[in-house]
Amino acid sequence: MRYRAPPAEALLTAGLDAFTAVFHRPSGITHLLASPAPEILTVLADEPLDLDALLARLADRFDLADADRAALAARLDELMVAGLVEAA
Amino acid sequence: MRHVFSVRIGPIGFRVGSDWREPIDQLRELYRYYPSPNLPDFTVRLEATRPWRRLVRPSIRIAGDYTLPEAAPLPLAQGLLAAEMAMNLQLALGGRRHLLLHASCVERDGRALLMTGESGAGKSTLATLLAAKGWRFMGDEFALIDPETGLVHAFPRLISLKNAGIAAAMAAQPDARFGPLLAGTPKGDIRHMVPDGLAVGAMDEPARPVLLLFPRYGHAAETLPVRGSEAFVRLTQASTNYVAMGEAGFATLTRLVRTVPAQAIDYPDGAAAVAQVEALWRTL
Amino acid sequence: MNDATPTDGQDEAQAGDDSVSTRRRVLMLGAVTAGAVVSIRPALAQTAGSVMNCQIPVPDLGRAGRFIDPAGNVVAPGTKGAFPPAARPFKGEEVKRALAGGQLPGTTYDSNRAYVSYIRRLQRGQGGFTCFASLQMPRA
Amino acid sequence: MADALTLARALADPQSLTLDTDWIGLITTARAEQLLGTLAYRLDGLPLPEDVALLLADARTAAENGRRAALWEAEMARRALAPLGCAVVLLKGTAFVAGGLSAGRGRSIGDLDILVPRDALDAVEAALLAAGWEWVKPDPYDDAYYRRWMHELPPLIHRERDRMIDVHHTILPLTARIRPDAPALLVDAQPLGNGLSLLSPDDMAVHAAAHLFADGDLAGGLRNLWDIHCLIGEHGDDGLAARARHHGLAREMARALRLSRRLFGTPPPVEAPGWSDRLYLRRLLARDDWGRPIRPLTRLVFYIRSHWLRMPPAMLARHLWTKWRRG
Repeated sequence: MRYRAPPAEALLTAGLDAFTAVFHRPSGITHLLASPAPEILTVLADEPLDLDALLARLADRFDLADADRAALAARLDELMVAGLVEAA
Repeated sequence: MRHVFSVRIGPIGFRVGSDWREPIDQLRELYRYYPSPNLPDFTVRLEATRPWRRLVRPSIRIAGDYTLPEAAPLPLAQGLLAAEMAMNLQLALGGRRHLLLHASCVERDGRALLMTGESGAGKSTLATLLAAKGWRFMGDEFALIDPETGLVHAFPRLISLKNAGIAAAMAAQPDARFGPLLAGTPKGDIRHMVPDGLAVGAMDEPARPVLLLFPRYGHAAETLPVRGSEAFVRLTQASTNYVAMGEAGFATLTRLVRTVPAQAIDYPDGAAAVAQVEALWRTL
Repeated sequence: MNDATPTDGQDEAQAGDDSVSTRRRVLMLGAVTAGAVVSIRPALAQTAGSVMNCQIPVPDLGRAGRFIDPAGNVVAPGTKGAFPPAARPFKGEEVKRALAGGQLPGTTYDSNRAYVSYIRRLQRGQGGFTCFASLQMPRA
Repeated sequence: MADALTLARALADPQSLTLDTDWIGLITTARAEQLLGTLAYRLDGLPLPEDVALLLADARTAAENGRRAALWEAEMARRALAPLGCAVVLLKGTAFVAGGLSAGRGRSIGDLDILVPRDALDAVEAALLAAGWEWVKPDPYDDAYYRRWMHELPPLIHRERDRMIDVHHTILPLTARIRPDAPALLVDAQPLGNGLSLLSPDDMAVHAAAHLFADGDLAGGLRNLWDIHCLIGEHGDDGLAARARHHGLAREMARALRLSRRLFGTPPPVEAPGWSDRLYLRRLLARDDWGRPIRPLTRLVFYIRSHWLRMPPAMLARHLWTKWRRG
């Protein structure tokens, strides 16, 4: 399964200390995101990716302290429940 | 309706209709120095729960543009309270031109201090104490943030004093005008106080928010900074229309918490709180 | 009404991230304990409760006339061991006292327990829920 | 006594409003009939007093936020139901805005209403429960009642978004004497291209008429009649009468056309309103300039009628008896 995030223009973001406040235009819902959720959305905004490709892409851009596939899947589940990520 | 009264409080206009004369007479007296609206934003109805309850054991149903199905009826003797609750409810549920924060607000030199917290935290008491010290009282229920400018607009409705607060306020401000004592309401004894002349006279002048306080009564004096993310979440919960305002609400609130410092203050009594606030104000 | 405000645990996981600008940022995928997404929900109940004087009918109007069993379920009128509907809706303050261990007016020890169980089980969309939720808000 | 006729005229012919209009009365009536957003779009661009223009601009913003929330709820239902592969047809307000129809302009939208095939009902229910929707009433009696007698699942609410969904398998309760052809509704539904569909234009109008006159007590009826006016204004009435007859709803559709013609000037010339139409008009307009419901006797007649439509006589007697005992 591949994951799709909304295009950048669908989100308004505001950094608030350690968090990112996100207004999701299609839903009108505000979310407060903690890392790594904003980073996942940024990477997926370019193109839909499956779990392994996403993990690789994140590893390209960041020093992953725990390149944990299950942890990433759990984060994606949270984003899907919130409607910020959907199955492509 | 039989008896009608219109009033503008800050930028918000109300039209109140009533099956009885008494609440309207009381409103007219207490809001004597307030202007009339060109076009009321909201309509409030104080109506009999049943046709015969207009005369027999009169019981007021609070109605209007917006209602809560669970609102309890009130006896006619508490008609003024019913009108005030109903006006607050219209704004809380129907207001869309401003981001509404459940907060009290005072102003000095064109700069506004916002205080928000649960009822009992003392935001209303603090606002009246500061007003007695020369600050301009802008409101003790809602602060109205303008999405275009980020300025806060005053909403200086009648101040609702409760229980022990009644005697304290009457002692502190013997010249103020008071409504009738409403004994035994669901919120205890209540008496309304008319905001002072400065508050009413300058109510059309907005102010720039410069400090956000989360006061807490009954603890040793302490002042702690509140981070933007925490202030943001707490204010979304202190707003009646944050979600309904959509994108404008998000832009307004993120701008507020990113530009205005927030502090939590615990205070043991009013005098200490005023000292804490004025100390914070000097650091700005 | 959101019940999951960000936790301090999350913050610690984040601390220092912003200060690192020259090096590549470190990302932890599994560090968040309370979740990485908190969605903001309308706060109507809390604020409505503070500007309004609310009441809770037992049971709600959609099920008026039906009985309340000792566990707080709504059951058919006349069910053995269940209690008839409350004669009048309870006021917010009365419910608050009952939730704190007091007794609802006009109730017996047993019917009070049944009614309080019913009120505790109220859900969104049911009559009285907004009032109940406003009473549940933590007091600072 | 003032009634909602001023509002109906303002919607039908905004140019007819004069500057000395009782604006607050008009606005209050429109709010109470859930038509303020609609009115705000109808009056957009006309010369208006400044305060009126500002208030109506707020109402348009509010309607736009409501439109977005309604479409998002449909999208979330689509995501939850996509794996089932069954038809999911949007109904009422959400359908109007999803189709970009004039009936959706400024319309207030509450619950999400969808139509699915009856044999997919169990799977739809399970998929929604798995995706975060919950029963509003965890009450076995009500549940049994719904499943036996209603045209929809008991209402579900989403635990995060607090929005209700009504899942229908036909457009009238099974207790009603009229049985619309539900499979035909699904067969002729028009796909939106994203996995969701809309009823055909004729079926949309027939559904609106059924909802207005064959179900319920006409509460909010003025808005529903405005929907019908807009739908017919946009798609015409070719074949409409025949389609309504096919669903057993010819009388309801004809009445809708007569009343909509009378109140809003809907184009197709139809026969003149009869004496019973006058009673319906009295009910549809039973709202004064303070937003109060008026004409209690007329309202009572339609309240009793709504139960008559839904229930067999013995069941009705039992129901009214229970209601009466409750006071």
